[in-house]
Amino acid sequence: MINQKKTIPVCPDLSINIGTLRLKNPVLLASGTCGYGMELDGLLDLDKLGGIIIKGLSIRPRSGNPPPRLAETPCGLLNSIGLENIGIEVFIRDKLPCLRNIQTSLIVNILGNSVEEYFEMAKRLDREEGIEAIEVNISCPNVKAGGIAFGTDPEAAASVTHAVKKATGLPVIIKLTPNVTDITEVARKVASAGADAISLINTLLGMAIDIKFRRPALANVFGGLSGPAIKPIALRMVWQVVRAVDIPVIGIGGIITPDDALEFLMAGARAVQIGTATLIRPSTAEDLPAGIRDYMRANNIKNVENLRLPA
Amino acid sequence: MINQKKTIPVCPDLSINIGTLRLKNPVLLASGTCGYGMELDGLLDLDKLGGIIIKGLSIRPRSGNPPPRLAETPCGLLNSIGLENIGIEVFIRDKLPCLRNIQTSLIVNILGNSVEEYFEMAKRLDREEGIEAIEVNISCPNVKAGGIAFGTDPEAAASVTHAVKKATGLPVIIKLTPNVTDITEVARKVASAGADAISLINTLLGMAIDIKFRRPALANVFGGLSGPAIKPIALRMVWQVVRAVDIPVIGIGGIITPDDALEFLMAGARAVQIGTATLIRPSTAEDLPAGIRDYMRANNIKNVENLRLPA
Amino acid sequence: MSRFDIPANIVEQTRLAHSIFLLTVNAPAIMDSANPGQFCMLEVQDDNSRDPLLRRPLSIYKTGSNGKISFLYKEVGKGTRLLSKRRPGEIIRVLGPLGQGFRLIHDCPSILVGGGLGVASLLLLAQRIKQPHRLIVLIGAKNASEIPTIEDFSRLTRYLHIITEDGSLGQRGVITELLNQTLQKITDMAQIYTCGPWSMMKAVYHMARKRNIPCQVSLEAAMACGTGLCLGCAVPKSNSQGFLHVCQEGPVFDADQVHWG
Amino acid sequence: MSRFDIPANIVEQTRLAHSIFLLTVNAPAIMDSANPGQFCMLEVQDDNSRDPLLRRPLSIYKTGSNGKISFLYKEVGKGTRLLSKRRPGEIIRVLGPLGQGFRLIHDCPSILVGGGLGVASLLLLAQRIKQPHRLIVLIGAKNASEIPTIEDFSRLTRYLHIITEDGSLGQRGVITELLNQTLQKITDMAQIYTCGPWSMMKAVYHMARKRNIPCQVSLEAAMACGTGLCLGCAVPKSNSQGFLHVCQEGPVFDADQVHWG
Ligand SMILES: Cc1cc2nc3c(=O)[nH]c(=O)nc-3n(C[C@H](O)[C@H](O)[C@H](O)COP(=O)(O)OP(=O)(O)OC[C@H]3O[C@@H](n4cnc5c(N)ncnc54)[C@H](O)[C@@H]3O)c2cc1C
Ligand SMILES: Cc1cc2nc3c(=O)[nH]c(=O)nc-3n(C[C@H](O)[C@H](O)[C@H](O)COP(=O)(O)OP(=O)(O)OC[C@H]3O[C@@H](n4cnc5c(N)ncnc54)[C@H](O)[C@@H]3O)c2cc1C
Ligand SMILES: Cc1cc2nc3c(=O)[nH]c(=O)nc-3n(C[C@H](O)[C@H](O)[C@H](O)COP(=O)(O)O)c2cc1C
Ligand SMILES: Cc1cc2nc3c(=O)[nH]c(=O)nc-3n(C[C@H](O)[C@H](O)[C@H](O)COP(=O)(O)O)c2cc1C
Ligand code: FES
Ligand code: FES
Repeated sequence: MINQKKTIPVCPDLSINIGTLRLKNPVLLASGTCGYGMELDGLLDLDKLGGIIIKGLSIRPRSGNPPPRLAETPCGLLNSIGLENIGIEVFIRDKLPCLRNIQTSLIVNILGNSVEEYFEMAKRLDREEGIEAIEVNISCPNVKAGGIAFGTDPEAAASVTHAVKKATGLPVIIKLTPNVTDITEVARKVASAGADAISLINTLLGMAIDIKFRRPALANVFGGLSGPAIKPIALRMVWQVVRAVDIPVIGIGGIITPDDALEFLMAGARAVQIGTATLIRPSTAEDLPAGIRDYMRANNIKNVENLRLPA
Repeated sequence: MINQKKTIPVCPDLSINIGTLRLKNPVLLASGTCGYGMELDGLLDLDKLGGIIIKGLSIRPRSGNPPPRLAETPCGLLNSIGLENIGIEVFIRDKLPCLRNIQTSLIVNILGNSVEEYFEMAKRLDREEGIEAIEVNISCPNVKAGGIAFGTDPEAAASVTHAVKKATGLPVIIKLTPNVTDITEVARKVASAGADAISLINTLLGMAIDIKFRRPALANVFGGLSGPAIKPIALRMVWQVVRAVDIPVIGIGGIITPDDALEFLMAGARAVQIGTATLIRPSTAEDLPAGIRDYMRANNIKNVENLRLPA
Repeated sequence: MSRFDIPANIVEQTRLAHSIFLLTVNAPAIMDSANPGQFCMLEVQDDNSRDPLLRRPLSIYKTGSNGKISFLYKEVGKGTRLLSKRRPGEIIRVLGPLGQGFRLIHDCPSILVGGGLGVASLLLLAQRIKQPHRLIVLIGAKNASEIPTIEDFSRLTRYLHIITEDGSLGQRGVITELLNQTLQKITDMAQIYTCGPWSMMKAVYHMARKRNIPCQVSLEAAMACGTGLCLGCAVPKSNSQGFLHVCQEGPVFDADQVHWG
Repeated sequence: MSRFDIPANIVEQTRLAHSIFLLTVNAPAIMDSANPGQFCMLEVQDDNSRDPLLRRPLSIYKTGSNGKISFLYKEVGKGTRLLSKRRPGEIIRVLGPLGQGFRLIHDCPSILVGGGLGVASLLLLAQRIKQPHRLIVLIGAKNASEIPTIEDFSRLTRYLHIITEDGSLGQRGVITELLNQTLQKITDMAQIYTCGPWSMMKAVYHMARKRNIPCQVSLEAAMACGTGLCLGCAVPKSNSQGFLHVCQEGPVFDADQVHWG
């Protein structure tokens, strides 16, 4: 057991790079589970985190799906929010000014129904100060291709990547959907198309039925599954993608404790995002950097990348 | 709410048909979680079940993967048993004679590394008395096609189905793997190739890392995820496949309570299989037929197929 | 808006009726800033288990002395069942106070209309009404055992009227009858505050609107966060333009804002 | 082979040392058929929660009068932590007795070698040894607090030897030293029964083999079912031909059968 080695204790360095983006530690808040940041006021010290990823923005405001939008499942949460958001312009006008004051990296998540929409949004954000990277949600339906998600079609995923890269000089993180046969195929395409990093996983498509009322638990029938239930699947995909591409991977899926985060970092993730856990306990992410540091110190590991396991 | 209707109580009929196979109720034990049946002696009354599906058999005995083979995850279980089994001949010689005495339908699950192996096994089983149907596990690596699972390639899945149908007159149930982008595509191919029924889902590919020992929790690195954690995904796939093909679908994934089983039957499954739950509490399946019957009686539903929700 | 996420000590857990419990915890910070109609999110389960995954929203029923707050809740599913097994001395995480509570309108009669466990969000309100002689409390339930905390209200007003469907307590009938009787006696402006099943609140709202009496309703929705992070707790707006978010803009709304369907 | 899955009443839950507990439940059927070295699968958690999902295997430590059985266990993770919070009066599901226990070999000295909590599977064995004057019990641990139940053994034999790494109880050192001392005194045939950490049992086996003394070992493996259903609890066979299944063919094996690696 490594932690029995008796050596001079190191002072672990938690900072990491994702392309040209430097984060003070590898813990970020996941899009859609931290609102526009301000909602966490007084409940979580954003400054302690590596970064925060804003709720997915679309070109125009979206009011989302009808309720019920939530259903609890064993160790999981199904949601069909339907990408409700205030739209990119209102965000820039009303939210961005405050967000510029936080002492953590601000990443904006975008979603579109066409390659053009992704391009437009990336271009628009590129003009604004205070945004350090763009995360691109490609789990959205590709309207031109009959509504199949961009992320389940490697070519479409590559087109979006290309377009966004052309539109902005900011680091571009492509967020993959796990609802595919071979995640490495999509990852490779996206990497070749110029993505600076990949984050995964978005939610898994699931459903629940309310047997009392004899109808699907969600008005939208299907929803996205998140939370601890999906951690083993997320971890497997991170492990696979880390070994398939050369760009950094950000791991997401069911992380609650420092141990969970360490599993992803050992799988080879450069950083992690905390989603559902923030909903359950807003301060969750705050304790992770210290927990990761403690483990690194106990095991004499100098920096985050050295946590990665071989093979 | 339906259960407030005041009508003459019906006497629900729990029997169902799957092709020419008639089961006294829609509750079966899933392959790989009930051994060869005898292991449950004294712990579960097999006679109360619709059927039992024997541990997956291969043409020759297999000793399986090295340990550790199990890891617990939130509401889930990862296994990498590696399809350890005694082989079809020893099964027929040593186990089948006893199994002929049980008062429930006996279904044998088979697995192979080539279309020919599947064909051979189906032919062999066809000669034996007491076997009422064959379930075909197509999550196995297709050795000729470089080791990709048959089940992730719709054409390969269809070839296996064809071969097995040609080899036997018994009802053939194809068991699908959920690790695909579009489960309905595989289901349609398999149905067109002549399958009598589809069962799903097999386990989802996952992994866990032992951060104390800094290595994957399973010696095999990846394993199959089962248990309540996967229920929402299984249910979604059953819902999709029921609406995509005309043959019966058997739902599997995380079922523990009668309510869980009812969710699958409402999604349109003709029957359900109980896997991991039997490992945790061997008698789990025994209580399900009565629970389903109670619900049907309370809601004035005459037979299992009427549980299915519209759309 | 101060909110606190506190590991609170359980002080009391009392079964008041077959499936109704009163839970009291020690949470001074939450007590200090709690307003009528606000709620908390409670971790029902031990930290070593992630099932159930989500916290459960419960209205702040009472604030006691010494930093205590109480919740009045009904065991309806696995979350509340697990909650009911927690014992005094155990620690439970409580996040609150959350949401926008009732806006107190003084200088007119206050009519509180509670259906069943809906009374859980009305007691604090009843206590804060500045003119207790103009406080009218109407409570309806299926039967007496659904409303085991009537004395908490009878202490506050002479105008407490109870109706049960089986007549086991108060009049026999449904709450809208009580409200009808009450409204017929009211001549000046009034304010209705209501909490209970959706269909009851809908009926109350329609009666109020007919008489042009403003009506505040306390809504429920499935919640994951309770703090506006997830946008899960949506309820359609009356103008069919998008959604209200119960945890953040509510749980109390002007009934006019809501699309009652 | 009778096995029972019983909702058992918790009679006692005692913390014996910092992280070591003694749990006693009422399970007459299991008690009646329990043999030394057998184990049970315990549901650590309330039925309303599925996390942790699996039961936990624990050796049958003691069988008392009136149908009681006891488990001696260490809190090492979330399952045992939750188990340690269960209180007398609560119901816990226990499945057992499971597996193949020790085969009792009489007419020769019995040497029981327990490492730390490995003693949990040896007490019942010590009680059933027919010739108590030829019973030798060797117990090793990191420190005294790891082995808080020494008196249970001292009651059964005069030949109880204890060794701890820090010398806080008995000799200072490791158990193989004790075994070495003992084996030097043994002239006739003997039988070794051992349970403890893998590396300790491996060392014990090697010492036994050198002297041609048969050695039974009680193994552990991650388990899902404990009943032979899942084939998860595999341990490589000595001849490298496939695997032993700890829950069904074990947990006790002839040490020769096992591939010690
Ligand atoms: C703002 C707010 C305040 C509340 N205050 C109280 C209170 O003071 N006292 C009280 O007893 N309850 C209150 N509730 C309802 C309470 O939160 C639910 O009863 C509880 O979450 C159910 O959890 P469960 O796990 O026991 O039931 P589940 O197993 O989750 O569900 C059991 C049944 O209850 C229904 N249900 C679940 N959650 C809700 C919900 N949020 N609203 C309505 N029905 C639901 C389900 O559809 C199902 O039929 C409040 C809800 C909200 C949103
Ligand atoms: C046949 C058998 C009999 C046993 N008898 C006893 C007993 O009498 N008293 C007792 O204290 N323990 C006994 N154990 C071990 C006990 O089952 C584990 O300590 C327990 O399951 C751990 O559960 P957990 O959730 O607390 O730990 P987890 O959170 O599951 O794991 C915590 C740590 O313990 C390790 N661990 C988990 N399970 C096992 C296991 N089965 N074997 C070895 N290490 C494990 C993990 O690798 C991890 O490092 C026995 C095990 C077996 C197989
Ligand atoms: C309520 C909710 C809303 C979400 N909204 C978004 C979103 O707008 N954009 C996005 O890329 N991912 C969104 N996600 C996915 C999360 O960012 C994350 O990828 C997923 O939940 C898995 O992580 P977790 O298990 O930690 O929650 C959302 C998840 C939840 C639960
Ligand atoms: C330990 C274990 C072994 C399994 N072995 C097989 C097998 O041999 N053949 C097969 O088709 N499925 C096998 N499965 C998959 C189950 O039959 C079932 O499809 C899956 O576990 C999902 O159901 P559950 O969540 O109820 O367990 C196995 C599952 C487990 C947990
Ligand atoms: S419950 Fe999450 S926004 Fe209201
Ligand atoms: S634990 Fe399942 S076979 Fe041994």
